[in-house]
Amino acid sequence: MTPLHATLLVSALLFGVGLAGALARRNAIGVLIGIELMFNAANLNFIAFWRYGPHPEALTGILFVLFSIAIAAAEAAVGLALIIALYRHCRTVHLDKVNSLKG
Amino acid sequence: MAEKLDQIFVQAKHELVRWLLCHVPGAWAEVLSALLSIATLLVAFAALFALTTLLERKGLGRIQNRYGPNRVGPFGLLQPVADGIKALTKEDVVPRAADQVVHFIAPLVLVVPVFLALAVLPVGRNMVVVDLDAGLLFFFAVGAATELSVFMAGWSSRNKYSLLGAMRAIAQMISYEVPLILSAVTVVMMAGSLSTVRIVEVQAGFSGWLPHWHVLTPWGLAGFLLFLIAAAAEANRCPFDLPEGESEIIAGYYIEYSGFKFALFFLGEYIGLFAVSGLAITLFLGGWTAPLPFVQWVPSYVWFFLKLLSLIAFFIWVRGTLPRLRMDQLMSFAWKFMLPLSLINLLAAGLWRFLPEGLTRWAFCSLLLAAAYIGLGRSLVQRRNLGRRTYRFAE
Amino acid sequence: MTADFLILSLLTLVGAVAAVSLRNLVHCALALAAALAGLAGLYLHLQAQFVGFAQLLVYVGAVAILIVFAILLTRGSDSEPDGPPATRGWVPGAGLAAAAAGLVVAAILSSRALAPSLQSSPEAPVRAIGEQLMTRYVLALELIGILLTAALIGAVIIAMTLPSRRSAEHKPQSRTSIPDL
Amino acid sequence: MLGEGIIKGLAETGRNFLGSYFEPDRLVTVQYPEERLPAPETARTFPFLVYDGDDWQKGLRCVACQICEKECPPQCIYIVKDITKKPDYIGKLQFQPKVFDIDLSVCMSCQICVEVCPFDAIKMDVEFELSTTDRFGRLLLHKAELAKPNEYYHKIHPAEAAEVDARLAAEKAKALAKTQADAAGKSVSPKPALKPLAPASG
Repeated sequence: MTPLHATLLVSALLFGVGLAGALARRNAIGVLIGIELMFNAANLNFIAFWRYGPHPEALTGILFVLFSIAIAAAEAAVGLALIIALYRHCRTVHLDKVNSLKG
Repeated sequence: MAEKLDQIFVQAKHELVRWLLCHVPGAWAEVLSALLSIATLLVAFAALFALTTLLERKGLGRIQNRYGPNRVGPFGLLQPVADGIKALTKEDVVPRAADQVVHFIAPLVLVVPVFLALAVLPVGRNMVVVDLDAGLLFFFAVGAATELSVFMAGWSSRNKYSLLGAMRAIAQMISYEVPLILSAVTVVMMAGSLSTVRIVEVQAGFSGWLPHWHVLTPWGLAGFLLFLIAAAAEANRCPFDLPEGESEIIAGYYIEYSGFKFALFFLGEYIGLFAVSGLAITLFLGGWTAPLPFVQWVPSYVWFFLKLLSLIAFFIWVRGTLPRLRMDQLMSFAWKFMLPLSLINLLAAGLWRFLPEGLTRWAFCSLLLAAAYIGLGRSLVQRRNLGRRTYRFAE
Repeated sequence: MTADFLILSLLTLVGAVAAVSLRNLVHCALALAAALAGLAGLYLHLQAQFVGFAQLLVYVGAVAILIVFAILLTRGSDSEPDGPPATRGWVPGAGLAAAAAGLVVAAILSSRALAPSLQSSPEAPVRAIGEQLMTRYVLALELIGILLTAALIGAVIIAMTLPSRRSAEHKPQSRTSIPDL
Repeated sequence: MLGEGIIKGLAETGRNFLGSYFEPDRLVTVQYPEERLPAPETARTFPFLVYDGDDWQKGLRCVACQICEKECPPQCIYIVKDITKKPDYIGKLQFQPKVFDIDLSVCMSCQICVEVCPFDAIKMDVEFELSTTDRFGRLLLHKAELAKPNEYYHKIHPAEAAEVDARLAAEKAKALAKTQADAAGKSVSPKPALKPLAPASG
């Protein structure tokens, strides 16, 4: 197994774990944690392909990951602000209990 | 001779590695070299920590017209040893309600990154553990972990005061990290590099009597002062020691720590102060370079540690002078004064870069910064003592 | 496949599993921070120094702290006393995730295009990254700037309570509406 | 302007710092074990027993009347009276305490024993370095450790001791005069002896 394979496997497993978390958690913050993990699994792929790819001098993977990190930071901030607003509205962050369409 | 004295530690390391390589395989050369550097750094800064605790207590005592510790050893010089023995032999009390694992890990998460941050500081000519291409980014990245450790300590203790202290500490660290990094960015703009070694090299050299230190330019002076204030806030030093205000939240996030874990927090806090002071020296005070041309024969590491000690002395002096800020004052100072001023400083640094050399750019940058300082300061003071406090319940 | 790679990927995966399975949300957030720090280590292992440090600065320094703050601000969310931490339909969720991961793993293992991976050791100097950012990707950089500003303002507005609305809506519970840390 | 106050404050503390090296008057701390302040006249810690003369066993002023034992609020005094009278330092026969113990760990330094003692036999000491590793042995003082000469009393409380000495001397002189008068009056008539005493005591 080449290093590229190994890195991609780690990335795939990380994505699986994140997906499981996002789908199965009851808590909105837990779901957000799962989404962050999936984001990072994708980033690892970019770095791996940059490192072992044919044109590392173009730095495409690196720059993509940098932008992705910036977007992830914005996503986390907005997501958590949404969760706080949700909590203020429904007094809970358990997604099972947030089941009415009417505010 | 001067050259030899300057490089004595570097030479000693090379000799030692060569001698050790007679006994171990050659592939270990790099590991050995790194280990030797790390060991030296650990010993030097731990010794400096011991010295600083003594100096701080002595200095504060003198400021308050007291003697300070003078009982253990001559002039109290062995006081740190006594303190260390005390910390090591004290009982380690962990609250029953505490989160045992997080409570245990928190001091380690503080100490390890703080020592890591020292790795990129050039303490002398050719004396840096790693010369990273992105050294400055590394420093700030590992510094970010301390916030998490503060939270872990405060949350895991299950004590309302420790949690309050942790929340205060995190809010303060995040707020002051912005001006800290922005004022460091000016230097990066000028040096054109994130490498700490390169930044020091840019400042080596003299024009006439004056060294090419960044602090001797208008933007550098403003940046240095902003950096120093933000550094004091990052290191939880007085007057920004709200997270551990003994008189209000009884030592904040390490209220439930005792014995050796408390000593680790104490150590981490001081090493953090050294690291951020060392960075201030590297960025603005010319690192290990000599201040005047005719004292260049003095070894470079002596200059670095002299500058470090004088910065520490300044921090002690400030601690002995200023009272603690209020939380709302702290926040309005960060966001309404430090942040705009550091942005304007960024602008001034850019102008300095592109204006032609001479008196005009001096006058222009100085005027810009002075006007910003006076204007922001006036608006801050007019809002009755750094911003009026609004009470929610106690009207 | 070196020892440091194994250790770092183990740290990342164990941290990730802990982050999605632990009961206490603060533990989850700390485990997430550990996983992301391990990932930063992996980036360093893959010689992407700048990205690794940026990852550490943004994720461990900012996102983890943000999550922790959100947990503490939404009271009662840090523990889940009633029932398992997962939804009732966690079996299909986990099954779906396992299927997705298995599919990707199978694809990776059977892929022939990946086989001749290059053993070069590329460098990503900070200067080169900066030059790329300022020339080829300058539009993207500006867009990111706008996005971050918009996200900043948006987050503040979403999370902010307007004084008038709050006093109108929560007047009877005004004592409990103060976030009790 | 912002920052003026900080500079002023720094100057002030800087002056304090430097001044502490050049003006010894600034440092008011007493370096205790090496240098110590003299105890004030009215200082008091725990009681001790005064004796006259050279031999403490003979010279104790205490006659074991046990008033102090009864009055002591925390009851830290323990006295066993001697059954027989013994000659004191001038040869007069007196009762003396066989045992006189004070438990310093109980004593609260209230000085009531001193006030109630009719013989000026018990006084307050100024000795304060009493820390010991043996709480039960070393803090329970016996007669031998409690007895201290009158000269020591003069040293620690000069004015008070002079007053006490003067009073004792006056009483002694009065007693002497009375015994002489008694001796003289006994030959004449024993009856009016009480009369001149009544207004004096009232």
